[in-house]
Amino acid sequence: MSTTSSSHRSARPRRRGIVRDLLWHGLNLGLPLLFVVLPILSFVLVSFWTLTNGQIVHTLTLANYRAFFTEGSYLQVYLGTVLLSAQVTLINVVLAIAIAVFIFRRTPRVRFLILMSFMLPLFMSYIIKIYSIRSILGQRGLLNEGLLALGLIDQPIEVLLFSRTAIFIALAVLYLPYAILPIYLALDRIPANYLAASADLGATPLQALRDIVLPLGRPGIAAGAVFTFILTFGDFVTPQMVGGTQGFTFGRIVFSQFGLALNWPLGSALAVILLATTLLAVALAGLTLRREHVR
Amino acid sequence: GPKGEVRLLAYEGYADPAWVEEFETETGITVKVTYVGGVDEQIAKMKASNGKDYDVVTVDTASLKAFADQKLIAPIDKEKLTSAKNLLPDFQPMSNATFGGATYGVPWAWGSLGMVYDKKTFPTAPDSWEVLWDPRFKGKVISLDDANNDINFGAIALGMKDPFNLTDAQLAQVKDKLIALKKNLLTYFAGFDEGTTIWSENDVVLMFSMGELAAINLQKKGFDVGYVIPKEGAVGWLDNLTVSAGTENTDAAYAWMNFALQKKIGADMAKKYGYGATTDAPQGMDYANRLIWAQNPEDYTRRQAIWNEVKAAN
Amino acid sequence: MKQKAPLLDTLLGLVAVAGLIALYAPLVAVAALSFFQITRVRGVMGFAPFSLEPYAALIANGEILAALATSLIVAMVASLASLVLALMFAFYFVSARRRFGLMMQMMVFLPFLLPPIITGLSLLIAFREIDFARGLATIIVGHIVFIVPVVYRTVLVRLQLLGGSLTEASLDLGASRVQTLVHVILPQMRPALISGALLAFAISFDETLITLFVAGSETTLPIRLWAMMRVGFVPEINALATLILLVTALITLAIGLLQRGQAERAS
Amino acid sequence: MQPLLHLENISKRYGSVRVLDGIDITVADNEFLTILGPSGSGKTTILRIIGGFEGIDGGRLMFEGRDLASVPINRRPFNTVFQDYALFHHMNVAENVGYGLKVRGRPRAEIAAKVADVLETVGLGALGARYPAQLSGGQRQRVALARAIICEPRLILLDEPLSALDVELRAQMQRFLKSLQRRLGIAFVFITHDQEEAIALSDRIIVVHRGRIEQEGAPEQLYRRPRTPFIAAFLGENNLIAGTLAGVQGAVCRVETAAGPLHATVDGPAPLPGSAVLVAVRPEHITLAAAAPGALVAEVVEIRFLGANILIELRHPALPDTLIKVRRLADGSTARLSPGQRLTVGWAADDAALLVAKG
Amino acid sequence: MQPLLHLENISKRYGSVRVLDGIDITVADNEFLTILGPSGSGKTTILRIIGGFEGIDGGRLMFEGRDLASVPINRRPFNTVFQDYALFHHMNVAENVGYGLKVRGRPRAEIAAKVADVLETVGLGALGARYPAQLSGGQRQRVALARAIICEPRLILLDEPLSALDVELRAQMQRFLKSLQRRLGIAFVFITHDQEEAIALSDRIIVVHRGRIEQEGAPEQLYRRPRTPFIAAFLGENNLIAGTLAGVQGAVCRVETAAGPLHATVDGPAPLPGSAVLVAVRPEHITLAAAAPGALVAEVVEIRFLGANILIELRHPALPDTLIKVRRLADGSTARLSPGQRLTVGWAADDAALLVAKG
Ligand SMILES: Nc1ncnc2c1ncn2[C@@H]1O[C@H](COP(=O)(O)OP(=O)(O)OP(=O)(O)O)[C@@H](O)[C@H]1O
Ligand SMILES: Nc1ncnc2c1ncn2[C@@H]1O[C@H](COP(=O)(O)OP(=O)(O)OP(=O)(O)O)[C@@H](O)[C@H]1O
Ligand SMILES: NCCCCNCCCN
Ligand SMILES: [Mg+2]
Ligand SMILES: [Mg+2]
Repeated sequence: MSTTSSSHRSARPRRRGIVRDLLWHGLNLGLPLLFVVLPILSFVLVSFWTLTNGQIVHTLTLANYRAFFTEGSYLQVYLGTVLLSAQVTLINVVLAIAIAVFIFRRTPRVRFLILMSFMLPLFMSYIIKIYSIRSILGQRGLLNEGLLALGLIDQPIEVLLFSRTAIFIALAVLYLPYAILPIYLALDRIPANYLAASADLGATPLQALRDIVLPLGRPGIAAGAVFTFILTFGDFVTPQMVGGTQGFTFGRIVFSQFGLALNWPLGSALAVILLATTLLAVALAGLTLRREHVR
Repeated sequence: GPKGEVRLLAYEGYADPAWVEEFETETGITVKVTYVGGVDEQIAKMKASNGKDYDVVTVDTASLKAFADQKLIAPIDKEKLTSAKNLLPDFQPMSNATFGGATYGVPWAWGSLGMVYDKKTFPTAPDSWEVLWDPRFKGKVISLDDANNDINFGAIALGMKDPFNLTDAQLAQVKDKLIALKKNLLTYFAGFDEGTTIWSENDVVLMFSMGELAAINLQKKGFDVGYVIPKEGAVGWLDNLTVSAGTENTDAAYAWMNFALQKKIGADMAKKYGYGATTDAPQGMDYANRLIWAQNPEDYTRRQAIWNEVKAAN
Repeated sequence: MKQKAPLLDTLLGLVAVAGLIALYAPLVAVAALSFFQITRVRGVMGFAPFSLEPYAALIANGEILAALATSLIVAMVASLASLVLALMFAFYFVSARRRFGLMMQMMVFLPFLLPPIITGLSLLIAFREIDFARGLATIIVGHIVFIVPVVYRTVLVRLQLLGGSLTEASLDLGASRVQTLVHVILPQMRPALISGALLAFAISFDETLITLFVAGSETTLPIRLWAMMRVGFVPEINALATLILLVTALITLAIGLLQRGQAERAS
Repeated sequence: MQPLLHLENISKRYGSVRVLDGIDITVADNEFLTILGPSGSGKTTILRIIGGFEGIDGGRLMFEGRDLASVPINRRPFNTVFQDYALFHHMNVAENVGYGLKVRGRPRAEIAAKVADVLETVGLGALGARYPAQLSGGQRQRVALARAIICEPRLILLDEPLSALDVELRAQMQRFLKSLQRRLGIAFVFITHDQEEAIALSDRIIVVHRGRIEQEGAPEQLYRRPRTPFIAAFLGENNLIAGTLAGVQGAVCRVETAAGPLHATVDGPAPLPGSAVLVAVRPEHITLAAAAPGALVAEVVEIRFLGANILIELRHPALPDTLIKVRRLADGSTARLSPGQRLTVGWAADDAALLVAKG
Repeated sequence: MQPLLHLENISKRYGSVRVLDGIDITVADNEFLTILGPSGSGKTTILRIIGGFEGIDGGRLMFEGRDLASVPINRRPFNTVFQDYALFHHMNVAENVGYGLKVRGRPRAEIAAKVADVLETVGLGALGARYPAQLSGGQRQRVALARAIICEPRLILLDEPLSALDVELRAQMQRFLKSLQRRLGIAFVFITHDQEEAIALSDRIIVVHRGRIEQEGAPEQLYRRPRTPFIAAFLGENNLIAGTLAGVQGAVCRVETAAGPLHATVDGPAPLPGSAVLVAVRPEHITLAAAAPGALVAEVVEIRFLGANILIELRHPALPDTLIKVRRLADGSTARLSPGQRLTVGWAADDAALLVAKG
């Protein structure tokens, strides 16, 4: 336990008990090592093996990685999925910023309740929600039927479901709360008198937004973007269920290697590539935080 | 797991709560059911734990060999399988589950991957799979999403003799055929229910289905649909009860299998879920002889890759 | 003090309302369907009259209720444990040498960056290797591994903004580090902790793909739903989803009202 | 002439606590107005109301005859130096200072030049690239000051802007503020608790006490003619001796006190004889002489060195609770004094003010 | 006798900026030590090092002969009043103040009683239930003070604790601090930029300048015998006139300046004749007389009313850049002065200090 000031770091007095230090480092580095890294590392190892005639060959090679770039449509699907996730991330982060700012501009007494009303949908099973989204957006779904009944349209709108648009809508709806929460939590810590000061100096609300609220919300925005990108990039169920013939994503390819295809080496290699991508996303988000200075 | 417990790895409908209750009171053995959504999941799970988490696993004929090759299931000890006598004569030899001199599964439930059609659009049942490719029905066709069975289905639609052992050239043909179908599709679906739900919420008239249950469910919902095995034939699937290679409760495993293979259980399953039982002749499923019974295919890995290509195609 | 900006507020308000409608439409549909089932007569949509049948069916469905109970236990234990771990990691990050902090953070983040199937399978293999029986415990571990990164981020963002002077003041007044944690830091982080815990709970409660692998023969609600997708959901699922939502809403409201008192004084 | 700013009968409450009650203040163009008052008296609240950060529960706020009610903060031609600085911790010093120009869309080069200029003025020329967390308390205060003055507003609101500065810098900043005010022709509303600073800088001082205006006027006027015991004691030091008004001759009053009869001058109409009154004498107005019979003789208790001044505290046997304070220049003239010495304490009747004692 | 606290040759840098350089300070038991210095000189840093909030880059910190390096903040028997208060905003005033006792596990009733007591002392008796956000700046500062003193530590560290308080309250708090210190027998390390306060309160003053100790000593000693031009100018006002040392007679030196020869007294060994020196004369030591030929005659530029004092600024034609400041009691004796008047400026050689001018 400590504070964030770098000064405090140096202030931490040398412990009498090395034991306590060891325990502290042990817990923080050992637990993740044991429960996360070791299991996953063994998997990364698999990615350097190959499957030949249905048998795993335990020689280290880059064949699977080569396959990603050269064979079949892995690369194409991968790029399509990156694009899809990036687009959803962009839209969701923009929406989430707007919503977080909206909540932030309410009086303190109602903020938490509004925030929570945006979190509540997370408590309904996501499978059920996808089903529900589908039943709303279908050609004979509640939306079309409703619009037809109201006479607002005379033909069902078809692109709502089984299209890229549908993937967009569904992913955006499913993952929006994950973007709102971190952004709002960051805004919530902005000292009230900063806004007073910026207004005093002549900033319009929009300028205050640009210069104070968003820069100080940046760690939250980065976190929200990373959450959204990773979750959508890894989600292969939603695109599959609402994307129709367009719903084939990279996650699906990864998944398919671990079933009857029994191609664990390729699956692992593809997973490592997925990991590298998300790491890149995190690094990019991290870059935007460079200039952040803690009080 | 502890003795006195049997752990099932099963599909929905293979471990009805009523049966479980009856079995538990009868034998004093507790039942733990783990449901899976598909064979891919099932094999990944079994492989990662060397089968140690389950005692009885339902495996379809087409993937039995893969399970056996990976040493995930153990040969059946026919001595202990006292209910084998209840099997219909056709299933008695368990030839579908026998290779390398050992028998790995007991036939348990079967069905077909036939065509569901809208009776308003088709007053008479379409007789060929070709209708799915008919541009007139573009956007009104849906298809099962299952790497192995889609390739089987493509081969069958193309009239290939042995859909389970395809040459490179044949596979290429099948792939093109499936890509061509894709252009006509509204979407793929992955389970019985997905198929029927999508049907009911969209303007769909044709479906390469997951089986009888699709039609039954749609009819229950008030849709006027029919189920047909086209002239080219259709994949027949047969799920088997197998004993996990990792089991420590062999006796409990056999107890469950013997219990499940009773005629009354089979009849109940047919009634509740529309699957064909292996212990009783199912009503209305009179096309068993026209089905092309699924076998272990030439190369799963390959098929998966091809299927991925189809799905990635534009 | 809030600078007045009617245009901005209207605009943001519209986005917020649109967001709420989009988020709640699927929920409302499910809730509605739990009372009025859709009927299709020859493909024409209609609604059955109001009925509580799905709720009655739910009460009778022991299998689903058992799965629900399992899910609740798992989510409760996993989210609490994740909260504690996330806090520990966050403190480690801000206090340890930067290199160590980054190392820890990278490791903690991994499961969140990987496809869940990899996390699930790797854990399953690890459990197998050390011969650790799959059961509730392995599910909980699997969930923790996946949830911690999310909660950690949430907590860390807040902790970093907290600043050091309050901690310094507390230590100066003679509080131990633990006392400082309990009396100063945690209260300051309350919103992040509550939100973090709720988020953790929600994720765990809905976690499917990792659970699928680490579950052994235990069945959580999402696993049950996942398998049910093949042959279709029974109507009681809608009832269950509706009830869960209702209970969650009530709990959240209660917490929200409590928070409100806090906000008033401390702002 | 119409005042630049007019606070008309403003009142303000927080919940059930009334913090401002019928405040009426005018600020003239180019005026240096200081608000002085004890801690918690409502000074900051007045400033926040002018700035637009707080709403009001009664009254009006007029700027050049226009009601400011509907003018948002960012359109008010005022700038504020906040008591807690409110520096943006994510911007460096130069960015903080240049912010007001940036939001006005001024060209970069102009901003850079002005920022450099103002930073130079406040003595922070070299620290433009530092972040607030890397500054000392006084340096932060100067950044806040620089940030407010760079916009050259019509009115600058300053909440104790010099309180964290050392004497030298403070004197320098005072000179700077004063010259700035003259050069720009802008009005300053200044809060300080340092009376010497208030007196030295202000054209006018308003003393606030418990949310009300106690007295206002030019510095010397307030210092020389306090109208209430509170002002007498608050603005500079005063010796207050309680007594009863015995008689009035013109402006000179005779007051009966425990130490005997004293004389004081009344400003305005005298209270009724018999009233409880206070005689107020400034420490610098008291003369000390050798003890003489019949005079007001007190004993030196302590001699306190204050730097430029020396404070001599004496006690009169009849006034055991009141220390009589006498101020002298530390120029050596008091060298012969020592505790225990008995001296005659005296003052010119004109230097003693008569005040009505309150409840 | 071993000092209570000993900072031995402490140095500290932030990145490449060296902020403390070979600081050596001892604090004796029951001593009131003030650290004085310009803004940014390193005062707060010294306090933070004592408190344990900052590490050091060189030197040692000894408490009663024990090295404090391994003693964590919460085990150091010191309490701090932070410059920015650092109040816990989620606790009300009473909870803030009682916190130090609570973490020591004192019984509730005792805490409540002590809190009430201390709050009374700092004049916040009624505000125990308020939250920091509901207080004025000065009130917050008093809460911070109350919170630190309630624990009755061996040493109290105070970073400008009185700077937001008005004169009255400040005098009251000064008395309170002084009496507290005597009553508890604890040492105070006090930072202030108010020299008068420093002089009035301290047993000893240490002046810090650019991270180094410039001079230390008793208040009067520092005021009367500054050893460097910096101290002369920083601690109280001084008139500094530059010149060249022409001759020395005993302690009295003759200095050639633009305004002619002046006399000053040197403290210690005199510099070599020909050295650049400064003559430092306190404003209160300057006498004014009618202009006389051959004398130092200057013209009154401005007469500034400061309250108890009056500051007269004069300019000598040969010293156009130096205002000569003269301080007088505002007792009416300066009434006849007016700008433009020409007067002879004089002082006793003993009151003029000779200082070596620095590079
Ligand atoms: N984190 C930091 N990084 C870089 N420089 C710093 C940092 N903190 C303080 N400084 C610098 O160190 C010097 C000493 O700072 P310190 O706060 O000790 O000054 P101070 O004497 O207390 O001043 P003040 O009277 O203005 O409070 C200042 O010049 C300041 O700018
Ligand atoms: N949010 C609030 N709720 C309740 N009371 C408040 C609030 N803000 C301020 N007050 C009270 O209003 C009174 C006036 O506060 P204000 O800040 O204007 O005082 P001030 O004159 O600036 O004092 P200081 O010299 O200490 O800064 C104080 O008694 C304070 O406690
Ligand atoms: N839900 C039970 C249906 C079982 C179907 N098994 C067929 C396997 C096809 N790969
Ligand atoms: Mg104030
Ligand atoms: Mg400081």
